[in-house]
Amino acid sequence: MTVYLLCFTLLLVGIYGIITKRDLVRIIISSGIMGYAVNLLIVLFGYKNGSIYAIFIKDTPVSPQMMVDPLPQALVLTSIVIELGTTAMLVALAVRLFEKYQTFDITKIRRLSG
Amino acid sequence: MPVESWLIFLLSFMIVGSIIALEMKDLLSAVISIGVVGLGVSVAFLLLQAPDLAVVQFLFEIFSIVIMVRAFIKKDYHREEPSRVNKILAGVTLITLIAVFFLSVPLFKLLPAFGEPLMTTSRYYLENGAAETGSANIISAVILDYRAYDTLGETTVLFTAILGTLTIIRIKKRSKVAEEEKP
Amino acid sequence: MNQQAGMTLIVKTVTRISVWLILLYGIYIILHGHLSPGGGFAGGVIIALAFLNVMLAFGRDFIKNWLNIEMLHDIDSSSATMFLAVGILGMAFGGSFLANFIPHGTLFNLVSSGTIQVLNIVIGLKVGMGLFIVVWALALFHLDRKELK
Amino acid sequence: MILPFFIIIPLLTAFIITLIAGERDNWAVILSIIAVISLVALSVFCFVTLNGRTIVYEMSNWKAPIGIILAVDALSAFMLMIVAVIALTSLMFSVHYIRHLAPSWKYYALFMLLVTGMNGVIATGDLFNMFVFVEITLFAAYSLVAYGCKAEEFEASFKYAIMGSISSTLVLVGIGITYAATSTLTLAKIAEVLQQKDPMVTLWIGGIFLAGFGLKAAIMPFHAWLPDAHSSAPAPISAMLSGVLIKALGVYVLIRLFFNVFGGITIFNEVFVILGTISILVGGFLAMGQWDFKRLLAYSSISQIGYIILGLGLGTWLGVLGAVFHLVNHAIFKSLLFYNAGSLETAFGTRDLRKMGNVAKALPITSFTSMIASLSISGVPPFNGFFSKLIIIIAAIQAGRPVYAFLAAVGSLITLAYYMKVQRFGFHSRNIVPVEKDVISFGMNSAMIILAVLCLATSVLIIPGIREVTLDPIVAVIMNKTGYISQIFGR
Repeated sequence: MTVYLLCFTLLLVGIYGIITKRDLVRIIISSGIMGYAVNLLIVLFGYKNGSIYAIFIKDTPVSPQMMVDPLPQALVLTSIVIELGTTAMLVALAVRLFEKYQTFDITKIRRLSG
Repeated sequence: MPVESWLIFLLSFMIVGSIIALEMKDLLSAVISIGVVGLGVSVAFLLLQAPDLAVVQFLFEIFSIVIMVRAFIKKDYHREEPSRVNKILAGVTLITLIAVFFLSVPLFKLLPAFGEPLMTTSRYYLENGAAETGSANIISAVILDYRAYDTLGETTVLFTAILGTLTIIRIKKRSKVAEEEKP
Repeated sequence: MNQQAGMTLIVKTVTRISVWLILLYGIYIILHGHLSPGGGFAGGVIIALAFLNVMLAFGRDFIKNWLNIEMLHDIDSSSATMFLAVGILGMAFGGSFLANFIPHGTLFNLVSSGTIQVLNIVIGLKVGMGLFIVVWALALFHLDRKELK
Repeated sequence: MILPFFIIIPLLTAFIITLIAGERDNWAVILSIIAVISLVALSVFCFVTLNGRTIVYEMSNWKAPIGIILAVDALSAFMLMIVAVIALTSLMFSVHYIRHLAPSWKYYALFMLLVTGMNGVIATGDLFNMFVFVEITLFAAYSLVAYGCKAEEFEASFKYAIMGSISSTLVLVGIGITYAATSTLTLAKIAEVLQQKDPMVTLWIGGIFLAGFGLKAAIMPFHAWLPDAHSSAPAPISAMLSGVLIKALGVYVLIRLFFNVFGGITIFNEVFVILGTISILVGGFLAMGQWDFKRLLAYSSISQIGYIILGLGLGTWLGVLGAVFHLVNHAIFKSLLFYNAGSLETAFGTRDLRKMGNVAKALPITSFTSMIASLSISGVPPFNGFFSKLIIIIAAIQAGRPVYAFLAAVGSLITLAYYMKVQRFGFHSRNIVPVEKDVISFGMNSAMIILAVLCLATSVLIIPGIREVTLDPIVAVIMNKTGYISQIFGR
């Protein structure tokens, strides 16, 4: 239970960073933190006490009951790649924004009214 | 229960690391502390018996650090501009997030405790995954056979992200030098 | 090969050896995707990091003629099309989209799990080429901005 | 048997366009138009031959809870048809518009990926798979919004990307908690397991998903990103975003989750009604003050989405009928209005209503179709907007909520007001402004005419004879609530 709550606080730190930070790079960093927290939370849901990784090895028979839950791990493998896609896209946008506005401060990037 | 205590230590280390990453004035050290937090996640995956994930997280972490350093540190801009952070907004968000935290504590009790997952569908994967798909690595079996459609979507996400980044950075596919940017 | 591009001589000589080992390790991870941890995604990123290593050590112009960048674009999109082709073949032979229609072979040996291995290779190529193109685009973007000034 | 083709056709086209892309983009244009026409034919065929059944297609030959399934019922087939039709008209409009803006094959590849993502979200019956295809749609939308490479477009795309990453994180947290509570990912199985679980879990999951997908549907508290993103995108893309994307990613998913999976809990219906009404009023007031044509249309989208959410929140048969009918009407006339904005922009080079001159003679088709669209969106009788808003208002009265009915009517008046402003300044103002001669191509005009005709045609849907065949099976699917489980598992 405490592990879930710690992971949830990591998520809240990420959300805090996105809402209050002024600097584009900080916003990209906090979106990264949010991604880590969510991936970790899903894998935490899939862990079984005293289990081993879900890979059969040639000559050491392992009973399937002793293995950890493979489904959350498959989901998180996909969402890690999505995280990288988001970061690459945000970095590309931030670079072009810096080229146009010569600043990383989101409050100064205000050409759109309202 | 060594795993849970190790995880609690690692998670609190990561929370401190990410707070430092947000509050640090210098940009380069902020990016580096985020790298450390990412590697902490990779170690946590190892503790949670997920070697597949630890490798992929570790490598993708290196990649996002390379992209960020490549894009941001090259500029002659290391210190964050001293913009006036809106104190009220920061205070209000902090209070609401703490309230959300305490509201969700009883809700986390509803879920099965840490270490006792229900595993109704994934018991099928473990029992006859190797037999039906012929792959020893059950996670590869789940990704590439049982839920191969997810991975098709996943490849398309990566394809779209790369195509989108190229569109935004306006590198023409055929020409050698980037075309002159229209003002 | 002009000396001033890229890093010092020591880094270049070390990279000249280590790049091939990294590439070999990446291919190993892709091929053994269904037996050991790792697989298409991990192996692909290792290949992308190998190319990145060369680009950082030897500079952009060296890599432009060492690697044909247009070919990378084509491999990237053709491997994505191959993934879809395997899916359609599965629909034709295996009964439904993305079915595992290739015979599984015996457990634990190298060529053993039908389309899982084929898809691992396809994803490895896709992730490897695609990620290197992203970093290449970022590097090229800085190149022309300096010339603009 | 035909279900995977909804995803294969656009995806294969996108990959082939990337492969054969040369300097000139006419290959890309031909391929994508062929693909979208085949999608329109496929979706119409699928909707017609459906008559009330739910087609289930098991991916890679595995049964429902083990593998992933595609589940298409009347609601999904209807949404697939809307996506295909609006994609076809947007493509026809963008052939000339994009050549005028920045010709490149990338636009058409990203457009096909956008259509793939939406088709994937609508057709799938698996929760995590829906999230992956939502991500595809969002990535394609970010880069298409930033396609023009101007400063405001990067800013709008960055803010849209940040909002998108927050909502994706919330959705992923929701999926994690749903998996922890029910340990399955197939929507029908989740619904089945959630019935035996403690109702607090369903409320918690519903709250997180409401926040996550509400952000994508730009419902009131989460609407901030929409005006920037929809106004700075190229016109055909804002038509796709406003007309279809916020519906396929936002409203459709909310319907599927809150009616078919969670079984329409009264608390969420109340929340929908309140949020919908706030969206109607605030969206309308904000739209009044706008002078930029596309920002005005973006704010009016928020207000019209409010009507759909209000209709759904009522939970009665009539309310849901009004919501579904308004959903298709809004897709049609909002896309038409964005096309008009696009053609005005190419003709005058500006989006500011004050700087526009007398268009009636210079661009006859644009001004005539925009008159039709403005009348139908503000609910003037012969057009489709009138009937759907009327049904929602009557349903609100019947459901014993006269206050919301009154507010909806006020919202409709506000809509009428700012569209009259658009007509007066945009199309019939007195100042003479130089107009670029014959810059509106045949493709753009035909796209506008098709949608104008559809504006009239869809008002026919309300006649009882035709309604039984078209709208009633959709409302039956939604009102069936957790009957969705027996539809999927066939018992």
